[in-house]
Amino acid sequence: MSSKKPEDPDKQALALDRRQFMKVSAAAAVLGGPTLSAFLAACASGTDNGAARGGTLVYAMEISDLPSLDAQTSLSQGSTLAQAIQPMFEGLTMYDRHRSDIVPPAVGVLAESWTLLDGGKTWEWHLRPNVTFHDGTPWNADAAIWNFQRLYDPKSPQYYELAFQLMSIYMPGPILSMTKVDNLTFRMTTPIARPLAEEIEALWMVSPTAVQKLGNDGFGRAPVGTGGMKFSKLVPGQQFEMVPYDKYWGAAYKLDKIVVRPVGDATARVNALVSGEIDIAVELPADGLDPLKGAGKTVLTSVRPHTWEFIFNMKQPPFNDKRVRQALNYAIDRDALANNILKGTAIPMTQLAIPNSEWFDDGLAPYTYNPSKAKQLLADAGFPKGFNTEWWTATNGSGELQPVPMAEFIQSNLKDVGVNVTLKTFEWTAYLGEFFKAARPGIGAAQISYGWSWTYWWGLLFSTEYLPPKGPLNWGFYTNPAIDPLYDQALGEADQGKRDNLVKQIQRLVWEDAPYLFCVHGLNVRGLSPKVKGFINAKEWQFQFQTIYKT
Amino acid sequence: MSSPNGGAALLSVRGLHTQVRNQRRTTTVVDRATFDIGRREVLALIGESGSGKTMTALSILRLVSPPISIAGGEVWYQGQNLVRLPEDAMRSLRGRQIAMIFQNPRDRFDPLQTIGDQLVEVLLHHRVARGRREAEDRAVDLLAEVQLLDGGRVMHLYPNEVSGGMLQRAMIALAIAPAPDLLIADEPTSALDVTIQSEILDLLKDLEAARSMSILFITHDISVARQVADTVAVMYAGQLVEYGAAAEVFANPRHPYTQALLASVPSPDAEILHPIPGQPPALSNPPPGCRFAPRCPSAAQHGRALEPPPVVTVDRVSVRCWLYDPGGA
Amino acid sequence: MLSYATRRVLLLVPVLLGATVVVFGLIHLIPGDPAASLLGPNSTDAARASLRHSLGLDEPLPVQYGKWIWLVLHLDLGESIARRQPVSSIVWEAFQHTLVLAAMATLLANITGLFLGIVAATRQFGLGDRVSMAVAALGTAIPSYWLGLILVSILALKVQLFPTGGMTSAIDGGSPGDILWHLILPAIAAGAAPAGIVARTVRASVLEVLRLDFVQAMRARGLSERTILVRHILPNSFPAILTVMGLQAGYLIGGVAFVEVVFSWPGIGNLLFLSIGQRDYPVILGVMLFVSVIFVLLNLTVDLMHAALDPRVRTSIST
Amino acid sequence: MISSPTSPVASEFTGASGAEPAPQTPGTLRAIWARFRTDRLATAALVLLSLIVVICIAAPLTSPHDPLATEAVNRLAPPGSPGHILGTDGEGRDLLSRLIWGGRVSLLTGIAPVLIGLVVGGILGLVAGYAGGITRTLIMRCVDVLFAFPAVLLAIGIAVTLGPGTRNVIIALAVVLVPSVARVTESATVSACSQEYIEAARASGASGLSIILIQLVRNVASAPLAYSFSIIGPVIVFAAGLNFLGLGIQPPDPEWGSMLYTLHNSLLLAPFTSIVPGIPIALAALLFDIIGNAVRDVLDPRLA
Repeated sequence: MSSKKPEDPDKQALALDRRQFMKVSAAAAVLGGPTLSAFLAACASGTDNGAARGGTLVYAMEISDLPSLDAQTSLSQGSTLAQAIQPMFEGLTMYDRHRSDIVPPAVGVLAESWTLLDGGKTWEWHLRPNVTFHDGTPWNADAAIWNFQRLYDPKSPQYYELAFQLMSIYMPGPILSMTKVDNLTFRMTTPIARPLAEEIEALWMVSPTAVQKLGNDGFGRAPVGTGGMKFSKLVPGQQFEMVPYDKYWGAAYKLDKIVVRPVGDATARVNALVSGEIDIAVELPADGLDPLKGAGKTVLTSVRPHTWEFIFNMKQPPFNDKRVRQALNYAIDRDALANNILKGTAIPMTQLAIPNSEWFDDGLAPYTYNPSKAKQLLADAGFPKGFNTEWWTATNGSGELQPVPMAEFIQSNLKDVGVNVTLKTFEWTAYLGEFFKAARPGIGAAQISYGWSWTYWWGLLFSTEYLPPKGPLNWGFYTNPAIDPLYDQALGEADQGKRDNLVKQIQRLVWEDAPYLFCVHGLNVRGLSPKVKGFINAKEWQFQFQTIYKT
Repeated sequence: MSSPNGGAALLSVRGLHTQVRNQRRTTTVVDRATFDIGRREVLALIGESGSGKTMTALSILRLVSPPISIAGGEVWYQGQNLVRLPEDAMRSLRGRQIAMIFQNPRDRFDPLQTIGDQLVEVLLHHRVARGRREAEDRAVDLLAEVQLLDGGRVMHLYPNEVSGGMLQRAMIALAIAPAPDLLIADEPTSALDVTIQSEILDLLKDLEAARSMSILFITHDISVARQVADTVAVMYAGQLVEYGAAAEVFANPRHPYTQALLASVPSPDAEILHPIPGQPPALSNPPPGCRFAPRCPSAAQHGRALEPPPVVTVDRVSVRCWLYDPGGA
Repeated sequence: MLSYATRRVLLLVPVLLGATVVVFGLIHLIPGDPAASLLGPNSTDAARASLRHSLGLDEPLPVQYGKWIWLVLHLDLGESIARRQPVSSIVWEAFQHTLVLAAMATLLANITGLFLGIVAATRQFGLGDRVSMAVAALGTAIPSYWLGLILVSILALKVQLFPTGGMTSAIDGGSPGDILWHLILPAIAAGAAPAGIVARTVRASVLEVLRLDFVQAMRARGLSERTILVRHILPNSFPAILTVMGLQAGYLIGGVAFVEVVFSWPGIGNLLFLSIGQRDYPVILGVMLFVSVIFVLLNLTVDLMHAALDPRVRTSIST
Repeated sequence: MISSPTSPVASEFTGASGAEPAPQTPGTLRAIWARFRTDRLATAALVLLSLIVVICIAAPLTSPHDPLATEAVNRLAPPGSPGHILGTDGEGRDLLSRLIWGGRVSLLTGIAPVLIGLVVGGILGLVAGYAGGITRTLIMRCVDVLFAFPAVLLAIGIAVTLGPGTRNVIIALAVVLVPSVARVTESATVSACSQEYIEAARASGASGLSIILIQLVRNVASAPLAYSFSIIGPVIVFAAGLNFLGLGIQPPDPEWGSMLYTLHNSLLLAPFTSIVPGIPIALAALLFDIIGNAVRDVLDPRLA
C-alpha cells in the first residue's frame, strides 16, 4: 500500500476509513508490516515533484527547555519531545504518518513482520535486516532485547527505572520472558494477550553501544538511533540539530537539516511563526490563528482522536453522586467553549469517540447545555444551593489547548448553577507530577487531555485493573463492574465489528456514569511557513518529517 | 568716586549693582559700587563677612549665576565694559588677564587631579606653553616662583597630600601662570597659620613688583590690609562706605564704621580693643537710610539716620556719611 | 589600598555564610517532604529514603547544614528535578546568558542615564532638565515586562526589525552580530528603569559637584565649561555615579528576570520562571545561592573601584 | 551650551541673610501639608492617585460589571464597545471591571509590603542605632546578609517557597524591603543619637527613656518615611511582576500583572487590549514617584 498524494486536509478532515481504523487484532495471528511501503516509497510520494528536496527546517516544540533527548525518557514531556526526536528514532512498529486520509495505523518499521503465538501471549518479531544505528552498531535481536531489558527488566545492568516509569503509561508490562530465536528474530511473552504492535508504537530503539559508552545522562545529550536523521549538535537549553543519516535503510529525508527549539509559550510560537523565525509549530492558541493567516502562514487542523476533560474525584462527595456529575455536564456550554473561547479550534464533545470514527455511537444522546436541568439534578442530589470545590488544571502542556481560559469559562458556567470552583494551576511538568499521584481528598476534579487512538486506552482509563497506583491515568478512581468483562472481551475479540460494539457498550456506560466533565475534542492546530512543502497533515498527534522540504 | 591715587586706572568699576533674586524678593548684595584699580596698585577691599566683598569680586569676573545677577553698572577694562562683554570674550579674559585666588585653597582644586596636572591644564589652555613637556617645565618654574622649590615632587601630589600653605602657593602659581594684569585675591591668607600668612603676603607683594600686576585684595582683616594696601575701600552691608589712599584712611579714618573697625583690631596705634556692638543688618531687609545707623555711635549727632547718606569726598577720601555732609552739620 | 581590600574581602565571609543559611532555611521552609519535592513524583520510597539519608534529613539541623555547605563548597548544588542534570551546570550555563543581557542592558542604561543626567544637571530647571527628568521618571515607572511586550508588538511583529525572542537565530545563529540583534529589544526593556535611576543619580551628583567651590575656581582659571564638565565635574561625580551604576548592574542580574521571560531569553530569570512552574526547588535555590555570590562579588568590585578612583579614599586608608 | 549652575556663594549668602527659613525637622503635619501643596504637579498627582485608590477600594460600587462574569460570544471586544468601555478580555470579561477589582490587589501588594517594611525595618534600625554595641552588630549583620541577594531574586525565592497567593507575595516583598529601611533608619538614628539633647536625656536616667524614644522617633522618622514613599512605585511594578510570573493571585481573580500575562496571548489579535493592564501599573508607579519626590523634598530638604 503506497501512501497517497496528500489532499486538502480540511476537506479530508472527516473522511475516515472505518475499515482501517483498528487493524490490529490482539487475538489473531497476523503477519505484520502491511504498510512499510510508506517508509520506502516516501521519496516518490507526498509531492508532485519527487526531485524537490533540501532546506533547513526550524521546528518549535511546545515545551520550554531541552530535556534529555533519550527516546526512552522523552515521554516525560507528553509526546512533545517524541515528535521532535522522531526523525532520529524508530520502534519495532510505528504509526504510518505518511497519510492524511485515515487515523494512522501502526505498521512494522524495525520489525519487518511478526507472528502471534500462544493465543497472542507470545509475539515473535522478525527484525528488519541490514539496519545499523548511527554509530555503526548493528540492529539485531540482541539490540532489541537489550532495549526491552532497559525498560522492563530490573535485573539487567542497563535497567533504567525512570524510563520504565514514563513508558509504563503506554505499555505497563510485565514482560515474562524474551528469547532470541536467531540473529534477526526474538520472542516476547506477556501474561495476557496484548495488542503490542499498538502499545509499543512509541517505544523507540536506542543504540546499546552508545548508552553503555555515554551513560544515560550522556546519551540524553548525544542520542543515537536508527532513524533517517542523526543527531548533529546541541546548544544546551536552546536548540538541537539533526542532519541526514547517509546509511539509512529507508527513503532518505529531504531536508538538509532540522533545527528543533523549545518555545514553551504558545504566543511566542505564533510570534516566531509570524516573524519567520520558525517554520512549523503546533498547539497554537486560537487567538493566534487569524493573525497567522493574515501573515500568509498556513494553518492546518484535523479531527483526530483527542478528548479534553475534567476528571471527577469519585472517592468523596459531592462527586461520588452520579446526579452531581451529570448535573455539571448539563451546566457547561460546550458550543461557546469550542466556538468562542477556542474559536473553532475544537469541537464540542458529544461522546468520547470523535465523529465518524469506528466507535461513534449514533444512538447516544449528548449532554446539552441545560442549566435548569443541572440545577434540578443538583437539588435532587441534595445540593439545591450548590457547593464549593477546588479543581486543578495545568497552565499549558501537550494537547492541553488553552487550559486556563477554558477552565475559567467552565468555572463561570458552573457558578451560574451554584457550584463555586476554586482553580489551582500548575505548569505542565509539575502538573503531570501531581496528576500522576491520583485524586486526593479535598480536590474535586483535575483537568487532562488524552490523545488515545486504540482500544487499549479505555482499559487504562476505566477498567478496575488499572486503578491507581497501577494505572495513573484513572485519576478519579472510576470503576464500574459492568465495564470489566466488556473490556476483557474486547481485548480478545478478533472480529472488528463485534469489538466495535463492545467498545460502544463501554462508552454508553461511561457516558451515563459521567466520571468526567466532558468538554471538547481538540482539532490539532498546526502552523506552517509557506516555504514548507511536502507536509502531510496526519490525523494523529504527531506528524513525520521524512517527506518535508523547504523552498 | 574716582581713583584716589590718580593715574590711569587698569580697571574702573562704576555703579556696580548685584542682586540675588528669588521667588519672593530681590536682595541687593552689591549696591552701586564705584572704584578704580590703577596699574601696579594694591586695592584692599575691607569689610565683615557678608558685606559684599566677594560678590564684588565675582561680579567683576562675571562669575555670578542665577539667582545672582548683575543688575546694573559698568566694569571698564582696556576700553571694554566687562558687564556687556560676550561670554566668549569674557571667558578668554578670565584667568589670562584677570585671575583670582580664594580663601580655602583645598576647596579650590580638583581633588582627583595632581597639582601638576591642574597647572599643566591651565598653561596649555592659555597657550602659555606648547605641549605637555614644556608645560611641565613651566609649571616647575612657576612653583619655584611661588617658593615651592621642590616643584618636581609637588607636581605629582594630590591636593589632599600637601599643606594649606603649600596649596595656597600652588594656587597663586596657577593664577599667575598666564601672566594676568590683575589678581583678585579673596581672603588668601585667612585660612592659614599666622606665620604662613605673612609669607604669603610677602610673596604677593613680591609678585606684584616682579610681574607688575595690580591686586584687588579682599580681606576682613585690617592688619593684613595695612601690610599690603596702596588703596583701601571699606564695605558695609553691600555699600562702599569709605574709599581712599591706605595711608590716609588708616591714619585718619572718617566713617564711624571704619573707625570702629580699626578700633576693634590690634594695631601699633591702638592699645585697647573695642568690638563693634550689634550685628550687621540683613541685606534682604536693610534699614532705611544709613545702613550703619543702628550701630553708629554718632548717629544721634546728625539725626538724619533715616535718609540715605551722601557720598562726600574729603581730602581725596570718599565717605558715605551724614557727618561729612557739606550742607549739614 | 591593599589593606582596605583585604578588610572588605574578609567582611564578605560572614555575609556569604549568612546567605547560605538563608537558602538552607528556604529549603526547609518548603512544605512537605523535601525528598519528595527534590526527586519528583515518580520516585520510589526507597529512593526518597536514600535521598533523605544522603541529604541527612534524618539528622539534627546544624549537622544537616554542615553537610550541605560541604557539598555547596564543592560546587555540588544537587540535581534538577525536571532536567535531571547537575544544578551547577544548568545555572552556570544560564548565568552566562543572563550576564550578556545584563551587561548590554547596563551599558544602554548607563549611556542613556549619563546623557539624560548631564543634560538635566547642566540645564537645571530649564527645558532640558524637565524633559530629561520626565523621561527618567517614565523609565522607572514603566514595568520592564510591559515595555518588552510593547517593543515586541511593534518592532518585532509589526515592523519585523528585530526577532521576537530567543538569544540566537535557529539557522546559522550564534555569531556576535546575531546575538547583538537579539539583544537590542530585551536590553532596552530591561535597561529603561536603571537608565532612569542612573539619570537621576548623575543629575544629583553633577549638581552636587557643581556646587563645590573648585568649579568656580576652574571658571576663574578661564577654562571652558566643556573642559570643566568633562575633565573635572564628571570625574568627581563618578564615584557616586559608579556606586549607583554598580547597584543597577547588580539589580539587573536579578531584574532582567521579567524581561527574560517575555523574550524567552535562556538566562537565570527564565530558568527560574520555568523552575517555578516545574517546582524544581534545587534549581530555584541553586540560582539564588549562585547569584548571591555573584552579587556580593559585584558589590565588592564596585567598592574597590570606588576606592581606586578616589585618591581621598585611597590615601585615607593607606595612612 | 552649558549654563552656569547655582553659585555656592549664593546659597551661603541667602542662607545667612535669612531670606529662606532653614527647614530642619518636618514639623507638624499641617506644615508638611502646606509645603507639599506648593508643588502643583505633586498635588495633582495626589488627587489623581486618590481618585484611583478610591475607585479601586469602592470596586463593588464603581465596577460596571462582575469581573468574573464571562461572555464567550463577546470576547476581546474592542474598547468603546457597548457596555464595555475598555472592551473585554479573552474570556469576554469586562476589562474595566477587572482593572478596578485588580487594582485592589495590585495596590495592596504594592503598598502593604512597604508599610510592613517600614514598621519592621524602622524598629530594627532604631533599636540597632540606639542600642549600639553587640545589638547593633547583630542586627546590621543580618541586614547585610539579606543585601547579599538581588531583591528580585530574593522575593521570587521567598514567594516560591511560600507558595502562590497574594499574602505570600506581600510577605516576600516585605522581607526584601526590611533591610534597606533598617539601614536608612539606623544611620539616621546614629546621627540623631549623637546630638547633645539625647546625650543629656540619656544621662538623666531611665525615667526619661520613653521621652527620649519619642523624641528620637520624631527626629529619625523623616528619613525612612521619605525612603519608603519613594519605593512604593517600584514595589507596585515589582509586585505586579511577581503576579506576571504567576507567583501571586490565582485565576480567575483579576490583578494587573496577571491580567497582563494572560492577555499577552492576544497580542497579535488585539494589541491594544493586550497591553491595557500595563497602563495602570505604570501610572500608579509614576504618580507615586512624583508624590514620593515631593514628600522627600518636604520631609528632608537636604536631599532635594
